Amino acid sequence: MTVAEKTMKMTFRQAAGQGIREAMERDERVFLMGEDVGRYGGCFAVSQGLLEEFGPERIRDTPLSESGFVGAGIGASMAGMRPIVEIMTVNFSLLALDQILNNAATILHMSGGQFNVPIVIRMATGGGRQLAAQHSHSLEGWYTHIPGIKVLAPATHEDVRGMLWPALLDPDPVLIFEYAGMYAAEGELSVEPIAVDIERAIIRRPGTHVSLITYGGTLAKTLDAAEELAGQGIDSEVIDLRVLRPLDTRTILESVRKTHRAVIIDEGWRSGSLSAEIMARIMEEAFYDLDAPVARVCSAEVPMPYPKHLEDAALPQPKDIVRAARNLFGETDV
Amino acid sequence: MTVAEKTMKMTFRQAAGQGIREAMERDERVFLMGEDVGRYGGCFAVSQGLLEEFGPERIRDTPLSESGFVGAGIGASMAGMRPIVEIMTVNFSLLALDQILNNAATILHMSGGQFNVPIVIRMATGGGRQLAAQHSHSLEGWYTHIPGIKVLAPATHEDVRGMLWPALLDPDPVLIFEYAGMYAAEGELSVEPIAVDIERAIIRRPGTHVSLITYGGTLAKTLDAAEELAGQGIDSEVIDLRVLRPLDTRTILESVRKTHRAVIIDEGWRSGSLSAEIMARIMEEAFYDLDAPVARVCSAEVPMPYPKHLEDAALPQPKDIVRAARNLFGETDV
Amino acid sequence: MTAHQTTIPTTLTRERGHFLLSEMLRIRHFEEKCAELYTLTKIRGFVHLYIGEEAIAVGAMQALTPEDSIISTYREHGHALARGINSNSLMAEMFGKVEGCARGRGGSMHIFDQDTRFYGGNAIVGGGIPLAVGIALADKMRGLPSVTACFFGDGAVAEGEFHESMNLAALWELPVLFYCENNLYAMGTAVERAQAEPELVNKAAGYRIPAEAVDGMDVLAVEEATQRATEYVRSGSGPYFIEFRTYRFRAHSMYDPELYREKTEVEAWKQYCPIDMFSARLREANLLTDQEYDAIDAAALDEVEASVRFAEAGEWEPVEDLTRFVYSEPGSSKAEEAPE
Amino acid sequence: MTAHQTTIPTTLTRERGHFLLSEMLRIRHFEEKCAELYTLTKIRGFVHLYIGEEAIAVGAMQALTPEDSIISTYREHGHALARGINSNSLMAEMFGKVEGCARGRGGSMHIFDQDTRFYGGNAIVGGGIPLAVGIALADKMRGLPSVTACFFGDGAVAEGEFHESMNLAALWELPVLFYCENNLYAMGTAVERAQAEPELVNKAAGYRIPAEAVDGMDVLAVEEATQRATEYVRSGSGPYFIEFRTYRFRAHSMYDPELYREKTEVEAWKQYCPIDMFSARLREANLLTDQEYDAIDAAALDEVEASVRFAEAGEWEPVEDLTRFVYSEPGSSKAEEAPE
Ligand SMILES: Cc1ncc(C[n+]2csc(CCOP(=O)(O)OP(=O)(O)O)c2C)c(N)n1
Ligand SMILES: Cc1ncc(C[n+]2csc(CCOP(=O)(O)OP(=O)(O)O)c2C)c(N)n1
Ligand SMILES: [Mg+2]
Ligand SMILES: [Mg+2]
Repeated sequence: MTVAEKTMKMTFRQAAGQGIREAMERDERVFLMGEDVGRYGGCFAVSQGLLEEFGPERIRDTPLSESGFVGAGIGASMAGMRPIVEIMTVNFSLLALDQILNNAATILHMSGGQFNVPIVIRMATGGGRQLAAQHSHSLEGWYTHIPGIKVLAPATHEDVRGMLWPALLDPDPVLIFEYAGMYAAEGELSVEPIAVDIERAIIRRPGTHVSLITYGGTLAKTLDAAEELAGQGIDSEVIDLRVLRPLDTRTILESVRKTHRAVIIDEGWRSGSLSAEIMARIMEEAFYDLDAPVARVCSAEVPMPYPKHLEDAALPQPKDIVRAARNLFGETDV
Repeated sequence: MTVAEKTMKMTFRQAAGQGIREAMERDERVFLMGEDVGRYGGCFAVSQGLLEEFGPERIRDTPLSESGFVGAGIGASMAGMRPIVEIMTVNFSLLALDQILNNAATILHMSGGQFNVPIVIRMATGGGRQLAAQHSHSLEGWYTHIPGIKVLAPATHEDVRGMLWPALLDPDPVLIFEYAGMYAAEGELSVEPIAVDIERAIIRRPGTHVSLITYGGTLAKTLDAAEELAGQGIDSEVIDLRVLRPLDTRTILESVRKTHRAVIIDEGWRSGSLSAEIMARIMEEAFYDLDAPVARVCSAEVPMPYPKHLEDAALPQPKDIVRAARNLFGETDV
Repeated sequence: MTAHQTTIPTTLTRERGHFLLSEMLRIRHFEEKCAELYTLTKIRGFVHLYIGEEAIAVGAMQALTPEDSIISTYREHGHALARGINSNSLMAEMFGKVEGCARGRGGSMHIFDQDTRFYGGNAIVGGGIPLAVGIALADKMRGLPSVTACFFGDGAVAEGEFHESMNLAALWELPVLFYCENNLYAMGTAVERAQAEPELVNKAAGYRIPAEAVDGMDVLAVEEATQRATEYVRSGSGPYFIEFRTYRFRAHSMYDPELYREKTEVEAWKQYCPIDMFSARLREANLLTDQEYDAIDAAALDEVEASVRFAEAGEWEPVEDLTRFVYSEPGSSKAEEAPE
Repeated sequence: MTAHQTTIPTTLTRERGHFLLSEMLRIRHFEEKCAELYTLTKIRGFVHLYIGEEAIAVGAMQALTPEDSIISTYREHGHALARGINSNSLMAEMFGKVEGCARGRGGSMHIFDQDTRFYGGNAIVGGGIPLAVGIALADKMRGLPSVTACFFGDGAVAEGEFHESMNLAALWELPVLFYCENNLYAMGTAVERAQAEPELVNKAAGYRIPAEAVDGMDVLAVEEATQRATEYVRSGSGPYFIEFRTYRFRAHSMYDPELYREKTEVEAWKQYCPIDMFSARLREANLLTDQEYDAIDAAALDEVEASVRFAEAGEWEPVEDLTRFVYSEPGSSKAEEAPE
């Protein structure tokens, strides 16, 4: 084993924290700002220990003022710093949406290219923890509608750690959505940081019969479904989009042109979720390659209910993915 | 001509105002609240004259506090009133989005059906007036992602006046998007108010070769394109969606099953606009009826530039619709 | 924290003293049970305990009539119980059972109850404050004598919605009681590290709203101040702001390792436990015997145990009903009251 | 409005007096020309004139160095000119020509200029205020002695972002000059119908920010106050808030029929025209002759006429470039400064 291949184990939250640590060490213009990132250690303990390492100037606790501190991050990025702004969860990001859409996403353009906004905004997303209707949104797909920003969704330990630095190098605003349900998961990643390509999707499982297209929190469920399908003779290709805006359409199309069938899986509410845009692109560019209509597995169109059995029913599950994929082959096919 | 068929002429803004007047007269629980709806007469002069008619309690000027007064409207609706809350334009609605998504859309559900939120929120939308990057959004499609709210987009004088009362009768939150570029347009409408069906789309022009599916501000452009296409031998059916959530999928599918071809036209930024969801539904339910992939004509993915020639280029235009429709037939077809 | 009252006004009857004590004990035991049930995974999601702050909910509710309204936060079990929401339906809600006051859809953070005009626990910090303004606006426009009590934390004061709501309520002279429960922390952020003006009572001047700071560990002080405030607001003079100085004895939620405060600080504040202090004062004034205390305590415990049995026996909502309550159901519509 | 100063301090030189007068006249003529060009449809979209308020921009800019930053609103032509943005590129921007300071992409409401650290006209009321906090934070973290002047209207004070930003700046002791241009109206809404506390200067106390109200029609009063404020802020003492009392002589934008205020009120305020008052004082103090005034006036007019010629001669950006500046272009990226 060469040095670069040495690996270590840590949780998803630790991997995210490690990414922050490495970025802070690399560039002194980088700082982390958000509610309870310091003394509390981060509401998901992502930044635990960083205050001690980097001090309160660079690990900056903010008051509860999402619009204020996101706007401040935008301003700071325009004036020479490289802020990582943490919004605790996507649910609270609505309070900062004016700053994100009307300022972060437009200023480069409005200023005719003079002022870029090199901010990184991180937030947790997703349901599945019985947090009910105001704390379970999966709105990352929604953010992909906004020109001027980039949207990333790490689905692995390597990605959550390794996407941050390229995101900081990006001259434009980058939003990173971390799936909250993954924070506690243990995983393996290389000792030396690996720079992640934040332009391209990645194929997590090659296959030939059907393309299962997903990202973030539903990747694991999709891989489970792929295993199940394999047992039933259906060989799926699993695409982890990773970059939700701009979408890596090429990787999607190449896969669909090979498999002729696709299922999109995302945790957004069905109508208007990212799945719709992907279906539209496949319709536009690979219609004649399809052997069956593209299907999708999304969340039920309901504010998240608190009880577990209802939440489970509202969220995409491996069995739903399996069913959707099998349907594409009709009853007797394969 | 019978009494019910008597018509009158007025502008779109007056028709909207007339709808408010009629609702205020019908139900004393109805009141209008928003920035400059009173003394100023409404930023688009929609409510001009209403202050004098109904007084400052029911035509209620608010401070610049979008989150505050939208939230107050939600509270007032829960406590027995029927507020019409005006947000000047969709661009500022981002400041109130937390209230709309996390409260208006969830409270009925979170309370297990106890508290409904019979609020109507009106706002102007759309570009085309050289108002540049922060004042030209078309985000109504975005709002259709939210379960728990209903989204209307009147495209005619009759609709902008006649949708308000059924929206107020609806026990749940209804958002009404008025296309700002239409306010000055003269049009005809019946003297007696006609209740508009806020469940169904409407076919504005029957046709057999291709379905042109649109709503609101792009309806007129689409009808122009349909005329142009007719001259070229293509007979289009123009669907005005009117109700953007919940979508009247049936009317869409019936039309597509008849024409076998469709173009969606909306002013949202292409990626993730309402067009994507409609394409997804056609994919899911009418894939085998299609003779060509569904196409779309949307706005360029750019914050709106100020100069007219660039804005025109960014927005969907009749010629783009014509081109997209013709493309569906190939060069030699028809 | 300044000195706490140690005596009892002579006007306080034995019965009333016992009632207030009982109300605080009901909340305390209910929540201690919740913590236990959480470790048993009977209750899930986020649970925020009110332990240490009971005097505020109990004191403040005394001034309200059934026609008044309440807006609260995710830390609302105390408000819910003190407002009179049945502990059975509250516990069933904690479990997520259909017998819960919100059919189990809301859970700990979203207690709603129409009968008591309890307009919800809101889990977006500051998100409930504009709702309170709106409820008060409706009441005023309808000519009702009702007031709306709006509870929120010190952390919420930094949010824009606080500012917008204070201004609206004052501008329109609405009957809102702004009740700030300053427990010195918003999660791990101490108030002086979140507020340039940490004396939150001083915020009200910027909106010309009368305000006072009140010892939130003293149920009688709370009761007295909120009676005055409620009368003021009910008389049509506009809103009122009270900063209750208090402390949460437990972690922010069940996941919080409390790295941000010293154990000694917590211990010091526990000396001011609202229940202990009040029962000591009652004893001092010969209004409470040990036996009486034990009986009150036991009754509170019994009620909690009964609520657990009730919740355990409750039903899960059928999965087929998943998408109910996204839109109103025919028949449940308020629109039927409409004139046309 | 209280009495205005009518004399001139003896320290004011003739040259300086002429300069300040000239600056105000440049703005006045520039905007009068804009109004004319608007009716000719050379300028489109929304245009908000600063006429009547020129003393604030001109006075306040005197205290700033080139390293300081400015955040403004859609009513920013005055700030832009006083800050030193070339009138040619400003007028070209109004036309939407590629020679405009923002390549014509922004237009009247979005003047940006990197050279003068002019961080933009922002058309979302209150939306620029958090940006100012962030710029000041960056400057402070980088150890620079720069300050950020943030202009906004009385209407913006009601927005949550004002509140959040004031708190952040004060909490972190950031070098922000909060400059509230209180022209008594937000569109058609008079300040006393929008603010429960219409004395906006009193808002600052809620954040422990020092504050004063200043006669915004008096360029010398503005200059003096902003010099003091800027020194205070530059010394590292934290933010400062000034409420400038002023009035807009024209409609809110080009579409406003001004139903909400009496003509007599407008006429009364026009008596306090900052240009007339200041030139009268200069004459009174024998620092200005009629000839000199005419020469200054003519130079300002000439500059404006030249800017129109410049703008007319400018180019439209090619349509093929429509989607430029959505993301940074290779080579323009600031990321290249990054260490790795
Ligand atoms: C808008 C928003 N931001 C962040 C959170 C996460 N959060 C939940 S409670 C809390 C602290 C609130 O503190 P405070 O208002 O003092 O109330 P307390 O919990 O002390 O009762 C935070 C930051 C949230 N729920 N909503
Ligand atoms: C968030 C937001 N709400 C509403 C508007 C529409 N609007 C533009 S200017 C204005 C009035 C602002 O008044 P003020 O802050 O006093 O500034 P002034 O125009 O008087 O200079 C309004 C309501 C807006 N641009 N942004
Ligand atoms: Mg607190
Ligand atoms: Mg103003």
